[in-house]
Order: sequence, then structure tokens, then C-alpha cells
Amino acid sequence: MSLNPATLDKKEFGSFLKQVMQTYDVIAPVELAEGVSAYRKIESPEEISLASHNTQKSAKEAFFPQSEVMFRYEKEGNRTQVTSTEEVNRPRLILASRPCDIQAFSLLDKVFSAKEYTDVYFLKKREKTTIVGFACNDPLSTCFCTSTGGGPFTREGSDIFLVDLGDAYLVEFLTEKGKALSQNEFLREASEGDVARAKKLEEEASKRMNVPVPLDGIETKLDQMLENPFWDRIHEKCLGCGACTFLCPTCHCFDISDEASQKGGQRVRNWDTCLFSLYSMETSGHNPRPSGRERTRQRLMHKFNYFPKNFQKIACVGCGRCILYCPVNFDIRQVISEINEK
Amino acid sequence: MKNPYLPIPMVVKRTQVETADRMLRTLELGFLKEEDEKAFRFVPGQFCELSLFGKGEAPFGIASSPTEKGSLKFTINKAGTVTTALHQITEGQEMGIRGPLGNSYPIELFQGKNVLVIGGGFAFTTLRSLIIYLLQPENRSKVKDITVIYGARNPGLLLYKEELADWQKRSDMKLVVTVDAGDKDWKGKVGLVPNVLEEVGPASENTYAVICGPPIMIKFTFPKLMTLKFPNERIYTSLEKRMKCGIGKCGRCNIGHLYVCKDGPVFSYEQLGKLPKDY
Amino acid sequence: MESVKTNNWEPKILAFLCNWCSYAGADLAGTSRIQYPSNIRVIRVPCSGRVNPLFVVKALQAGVDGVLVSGCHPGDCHYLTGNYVGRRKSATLKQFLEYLGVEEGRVQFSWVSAAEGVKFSQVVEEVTNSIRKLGPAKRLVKRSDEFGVRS
Amino acid sequence: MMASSQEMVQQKIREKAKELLANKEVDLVIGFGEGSLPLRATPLFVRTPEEADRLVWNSFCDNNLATYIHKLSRFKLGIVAKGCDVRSILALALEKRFQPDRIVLIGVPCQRMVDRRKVKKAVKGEILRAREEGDQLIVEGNDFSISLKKEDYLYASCKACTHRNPIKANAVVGDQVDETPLTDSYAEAKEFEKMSPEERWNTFERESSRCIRCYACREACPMCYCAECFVDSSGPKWLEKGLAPSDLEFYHIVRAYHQTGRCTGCGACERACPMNIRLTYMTQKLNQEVKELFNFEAGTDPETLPPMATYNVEDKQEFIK
Repeated sequence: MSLNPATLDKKEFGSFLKQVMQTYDVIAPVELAEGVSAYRKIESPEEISLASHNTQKSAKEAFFPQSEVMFRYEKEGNRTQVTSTEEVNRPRLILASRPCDIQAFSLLDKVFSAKEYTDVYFLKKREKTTIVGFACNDPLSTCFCTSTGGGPFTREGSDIFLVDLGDAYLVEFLTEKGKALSQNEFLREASEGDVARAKKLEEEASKRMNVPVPLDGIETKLDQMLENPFWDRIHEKCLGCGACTFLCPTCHCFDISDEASQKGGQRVRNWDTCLFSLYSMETSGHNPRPSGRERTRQRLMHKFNYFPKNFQKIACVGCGRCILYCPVNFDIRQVISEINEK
Repeated sequence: MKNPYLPIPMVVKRTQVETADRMLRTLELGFLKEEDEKAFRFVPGQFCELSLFGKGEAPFGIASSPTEKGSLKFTINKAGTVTTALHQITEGQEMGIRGPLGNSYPIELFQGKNVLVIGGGFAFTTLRSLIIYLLQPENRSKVKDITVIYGARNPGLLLYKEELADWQKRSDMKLVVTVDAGDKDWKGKVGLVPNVLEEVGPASENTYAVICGPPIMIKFTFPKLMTLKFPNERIYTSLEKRMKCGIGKCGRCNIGHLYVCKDGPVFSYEQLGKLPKDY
Repeated sequence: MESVKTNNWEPKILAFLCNWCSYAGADLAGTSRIQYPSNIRVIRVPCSGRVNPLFVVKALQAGVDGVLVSGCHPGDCHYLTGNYVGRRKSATLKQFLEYLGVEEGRVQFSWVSAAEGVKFSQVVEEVTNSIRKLGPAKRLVKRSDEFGVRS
Repeated sequence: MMASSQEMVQQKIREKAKELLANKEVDLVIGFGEGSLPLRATPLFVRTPEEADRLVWNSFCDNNLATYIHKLSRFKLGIVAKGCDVRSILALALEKRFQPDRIVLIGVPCQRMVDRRKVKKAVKGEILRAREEGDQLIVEGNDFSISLKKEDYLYASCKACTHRNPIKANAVVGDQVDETPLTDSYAEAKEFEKMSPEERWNTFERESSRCIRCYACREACPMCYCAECFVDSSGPKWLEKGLAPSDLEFYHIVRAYHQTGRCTGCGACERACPMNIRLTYMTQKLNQEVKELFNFEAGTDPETLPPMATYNVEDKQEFIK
């Protein structure tokens, strides 16, 4: 059974949210500085900033925070008491996640729920979270989600989907989880006109996505390219910082370390990146990926060859963050084109 | 949902310094909870993440055999923060482990075959587990000849001296221990592992080779195995790589699309041939 | 401040003392039974030039209320010029931390020779009093419950 | 006038690069190529005379190319170097990071670089194309085309720059420029200093709180080359790897402070930050201190030792009890 879409007047957005916040922890885009935003748990609706196209840091933080305590421990004499921090008590809601980030959640699901071992920290947050997707009315020129199996209005993975109609939002309820929010007093039934306007916006947005990035067959292509001289040059300008991988919604490598105080402490996991030389450095001093060549290759191979081998999907959702924020303008689209030319 | 990141509580039952340079120390760990001991089933070749609260975790192959009940053994080379702390831990102290992790030596393939074990230096840990496992009477009957070649730089650096002495006496296996350089008390063989292998010249027919050692030893031993006509798919090795989660999530031990922690650490040379040399 | 006083709060001060002069000066103060506040914890360093500014920043992060770096008088350095090099680090670090908003006086410097037991006690007295006036350090201090989990 | 001279500079860069490569004087030339995005250029590594035609010169060549020396020091390098890149290279030579005779400097008097973030803030909508016409910058989007005065959109570090002409170069392409800065050399630091200590600390805290520890600032900086950075050290472990505010502050203080007497004020750190964290107000202050206390400016003198590697018996010491 499907529920008719509703509309939400922008003037009532705050009141709507206040009601939602009585039940849910709401995680939404927040401006950290002028032009810089990320998803944060909000205390009041005024904190939300929906102005920017896409946040710098992706919404993956909601399930896979950059820095996360896994358990705390306390020492008493010889005994050590360990308390896991995996439980999520309150239901959570990610507000206004873009379709690209939502597509990335499904890729992270594959990693963190892979059958042998389930990552409880990720999955428990995932289970407790309702995802409110947000259509991209004007995708940027760096967006290429349509080439990675998504689109600016792709609803897949959303429990609720919002379309900005100018003075109001069209609210679509897509799953049972999403329908739980349909009883909000600030929602009105959408008119046919509203639905038609959303449809029109969708068509306009997809027209803008006119520069496809050729990703079909890239996995097979790369199978033959492990030792290609191409890698000798492509990494040259890469500084070896972690900007692209930390902003990437699909990158998921992490480090585990202990933070100790006198009587106890915590085990923590922090994002890490294959682009840091320290990432693969062994205690002996041996580094199996000794230079930018191997490290850049790892980043790209993981996205376009290794990940598809394991999970039948490329690990890129076309959000364009790595292109926009790379300090040296390393453009993954150009790299893909070059791979295709080989 | 079971949390795979939470360590199993263990107690240090016994510690032993293995080598003259005191850089290798074996910890024998006992389970604190009976249910953990019951649930802990492993096969030689698997490893655990040893966990010291406040210091962190590091992966180690299980050096004891599943046939040695009641405890687990790990031999630790002192190198970094965690291993240094593991060298300082005393009997009776508590610590944690996560495991068993990873795959194991392909014991089912060994049935009815000869097994050649080549070890060098402190990479002998899971090989000890394998040999003890194979020597257990009911397992021994399942494989044919067992040949073990084990080398270290000098006599003081040989691990598991008691076991070596024991194996030396046995008639159901052949043990060749060698050192790169002997000392005044050393009566045994002097020579590098690759050369000793050539000298021993085990037949490759119907034989599986398992080789673990420092990269330089592997580099020179592998061609000798080729000369002896061992096919790649019957040579196995156990890889070491930097690891963190041990369960195929954190990405650190990636080699191609495989994870050393989850898809390894044991690989055949046939598999390795298809992977990038990221190790 | 009032509440601080009523809580009997006393500043914790970390002192980096050079082995050859200031540490010997502290020793002399001790053996001469000269009283000085017990607020300082001493780390003996070979030379005031050895004090990496990183140490000072780390000490503040670890929660000390003040840092004192003390070495030999100019011209008296056991290594001839170590204290001169250290002096440049001290000058730039002090200005930089104050520029960022760390209160003036959190980090202080002195020259104390091996013969200056009295001066040592005076320096410690002065430093302790001034840091007591500043109150407990807050900037840069890592709180025990502090953790970087966001969202 | 300006535009044509920029094209001329670009032509001369290409010619010089070709010459160096053809004569095998260098193994490769590091310069700038066309960026894939408007308002951007990208570091380009040229190994053959033919490839040299891809070199460009415009107001978006904002990376400090000296940072690549570290990983390429086994080659004989030609580097297209602005005033600030040259200063970094001289400072590195002083620290003996490479053999001076293995680097050929193609010096370019700098026209000052355009801060793309400032430009983006000035327009509504996505900029799809940008070009320079004289002192104007024309930016275009789907439904707009705006002409902006370049001078209003320059990097703060470029406005404060007093060494736009390469101090040293094997060849200089383009005419020398007037080095009078557009703002006070320490304008940013002086502005920051006007605030109360409380406000200053809060600003610093707020800025560093956005840090994602990608270390783009460190990697972009030519002077950050320690074999093991203090943040990466595990023994001793100076700080944790997470996002605890005090750890982030610790990182930013020490990263900046380690540049004392070494920073050339090029602004590469701040330009690299994907989270737009302000960074140059810190290094600029250090540069000001070093100028006032030791009369030193990094990378302006190939002979004088950097101030933190030396001393003067007469150094100021009123602050010492």
C-alpha cells in the first residue's frame, strides 16, 4: 500500500521538525563555517542549512563517524571491565541526505554486514535510522551520479523523499519506516499540481546531468592494468593527503587505537586512508605500498576493481566531492577517461 | 548481533623467553570463561588479535595446536608498542584476544599426501601448530611423509627447542634444523634454508609444501621449490600484513580484492600470482 | 576565582629544569632548606635548549596550569650555546601562544644558576602566585570526558 | 595589456621548458596545466618537449610547486616558480633538502593569484566557465555572466606578498613587477590581534574544530617534510587520532609553530584545506615575530641560517626571569 505524497509548507518546516524531534534524534546538514557544511545532530531546527548543494563531509558520518568509541574499559586490580558502546537508544533520522550519499549507504551496508562478521556499530545505527532523502534540483557540473547507477531524484534507499518546490516541500513516504512520520499535523495532502511540479523539476535536473562518465566495463579494463605504466604518471600530482577519501561517501577504511587514562580508557576507531604512507607501513619499517604510485593505484583499484569483485558494484556514487575539494585538482573523471582510453 | 570487536578475556598462564636475544617470548593464555573456551574452535594457520587495554591490538598466529587443549600459545617478536607491552606482561595478568581469525592451512588437502614444512626464524609459529597437529596419532595416519626444514640465523634464535628435540627423536617425521652460522656448542647443520632444501631434495610428487619465513628466505627458497617441480597450487605460505580489525572491514590488509585477515593469511602461490605485490 | 579559592585549588606547574644549572639550583634550594611552593613538578632536561616547544604545548594539553622553563644564564650553558637557541624558541612560542589566546603567564621562563637556590625559590614563588591568579587552565586542556564523536 | 603579457609569459614558460627538456638539462619540468574546473589550474609534470605545450600560466596557478621536490629529488628538475615558490625552494636549499644544482628555476614574476572561494561567494549559482580579460575576471554560469575586478578577489597572502619577483632563478620569464603589497604584510595577524584573548582563542578553537585530519595543509606545504610528523609518531604518541577538540588544537598549534622562521607565507596550507579552515593568520604572526625579533624572512636569503637554527647573544630576553 502506498501513501499519497504530502506537502510541507516551508514556513512550517521548523514546527514539523520540532514534532519529529520529540521522537527522533535528527541529523541534518549544518553550516560549520561560511560555505562549509556537514551532517550533525541538531538541537533545534534553526541549525539546519539546506542552502548548499552538497555538504563537504558526506552523510556517512551518521553511521560511520570519523571517530567512534567502540568500548570503554576500566581497570580494577587485575580485572578489566569492558563496556561496549554499540547500543543506539533513540531512533534517529537523517534529514536531507542527497541521493548520492544514500546510494553510498547501500555500498557501506555490503561491507559492514558481509556475512562472516557484522559490524554492530554501523548496523545498529543503520537499523535505528530513518532516511529522509532530498532531491537535487540543480546538480552541479561535477556531479555524475547518473553514471554510477543513481540520479538526482533517485529514491532508492530513502524512507521518505523530499522535493523542494520553492515555497514548500513535496514529501513522499516510501517505506514503512518512513510512514511512521506521516501523522505529523503540519503535513497537507499534496495536490496534483505539486506532484506535477516535482516531476517537472526531476526532468530538468536529469537534463543537466548531460556529461556521462564512462564507467561500464571499468572493472574488466582494470583487471589488465595492474602493472600498467599509466600508474607511474597518474599519481604524480597527488599530495598524499586524505581530503578525497575522508570526504568520500563510500570510503570506509579505519584504524583502531586505544586511548588510555590512568584507570581506564577506550578503544576507538578513526577513519584512515590508503593514501597515507603510514597506513600500510609495518612495524619493521617495510611498506608494501612504498610510494604514491601504489597508494593512488590502491584508491582507484579499490573503487573500480576490488570492490566490484567483492560486491558487484563500483565504490563511487558520483557525488563529485573529491573533484571539488582536491587541493591539486586531481579529477577522478579524467582518470576514468584515461583508463578507458587504455 | 555478536560484536566481533569485543575481546575474549584471557589470563596469562605461563610465559617463556624463546631466544637468546630475548626478542621472542611465548605467552600461554588460558580462558577465563568456560563458554569462551568451548566456542573457540580453530585450525592451524589461524590467528588472533591480542588485545592489551590502553595499548591496542596486534595480530599473531596461534602457535599452539588445537590438540593442545586448555590454552593458546602465541610467540611475540618485540617490535612496536603492543609487542613491547606484551613482553612486559606477567603471569596471572589478564588480557584479551579476538579470534580465531582468518583461514587456515589446507589440512583437508593434505590427506594422503606428503607434507613438506619449511620455516625460517620467528615465522615458525603457526608451523609449530601445524606440525603438532599433524603428529597427533589420529591425524598422523591421514598424511604420508612429514618433512620439516627449519632454519634460524644462529642457534640462539631457534624457537621451541623442547619440541625440536622431541621431533628429532621421532621416526614418523624427518626434521632438519639448520642455522646460518653456528657457535661453539652447535653440532647440527650449518647452511641457509634454500641450500638445505636443495640438499634434502624432497620429492614434489604427491607433496604439499608450506613455507613461512622472512621475505629474503622465501625469495631464495621459492626458486628451489620450482626446481624440485612443486606446482604453484601446492605451495602454501602465510602472509603478514599490517592489520587492525581482523575481520575484513578496515581495509588495511587489502591485497587486491582480498583481505589477508579474512581471505588469508594462508595463500597458495597460485593465488598470489594473480594479486598485486602489495605485501 | 572565589569558588576556586574556596575549593582550595592549587595550580599544578610543570618545570623543565636544565640539568647543569636550574636543576642544581633547585637542589641547592632544597639542601639549604629554602621554602618554596610545592606546586611544581620537575622534569630534568639536559639543557633548556632541549625543550621542544611541543613539550610545552603537550603539558598544557595534559592539564597543567602552568609551565616553567628554566636554564643556565646566558654565557653559562654547559653546551656553550644551548640556552641561546632555547631562548629563541621560548620567545617565539610565548608570543605565539599568547597571540592565540592562551593567557599571558601560563608559560614562563627563567635563568637560574647552580648557585642560585634563593633565586630558584623566588622564581617558583612568583610563578606559582601568578598562575594562581590566572586560575585553573582551561584553554587547550584535554578534558577526561572529551572525545571527538560528532553526530 | 595584462592578459597579453600573461599569454606571453605562458609562451615563454613553454619555450623554456622545451629547451630544458630538449637539451636534457632536466628530466622533467613541474609547472601548471589547465585545470578541470573553472578558476583552477593543476600541477603538471612535463617530461618531453611536446608535452610542454600543455603548460599554462594564469591567475589560478595557486599551488606551491616546491612541495613536489621531496618526492622527486632523485630527478633533475625544472620548476615553474612564482616568487613564493622560489622562496620555499631557497628555504629548503638552506635546510639541505636537495642539491641546488639539480634544480633549474623558471622564475615567473607573479601577478597575484585569484582566490576561487572568494569568487564563488560573490556569485549565486554554479560557475561553469571563467576567463581573464586584463584586470577583469569573467565568470559565467547557466544564467549569468559577470565581470569581476580581479584585484578584489585575490588571496590575502598574495595581497600581503612583498616578494612577487623570484629572488633567484635560472631564467626569469616575464617582466618584473612592482612589489608594493596591497595590504600590510602582516595585515591578517594584526587584524586577529585586535580581538581580546578570549575572542582570539574562541576563533582559533572554532576554526580548528572543523579539522578532519586529512593533513592536506601539511602535505601542501613545501616546508613540511619530516620523515615522521609528530602526529604520526606512535612512540611517544603525542596525540590521539580522533577529533577531540584539544587534539585538533594541539595539531594546529604545533604544525604552525614548526614553521617558525621557515614559513614563506605562500598560503598553500590554507588553500589546500577542504574545510576552509583559516591557517595563515597563525603562520603570518610567526613570520611577523621572526621579522621583528630576528630581522629574518624565510627564503629571501640563500646564505643566512634560519633563525631557529642559530642565535644571537644579543637576542631579546626581557621575558625571562
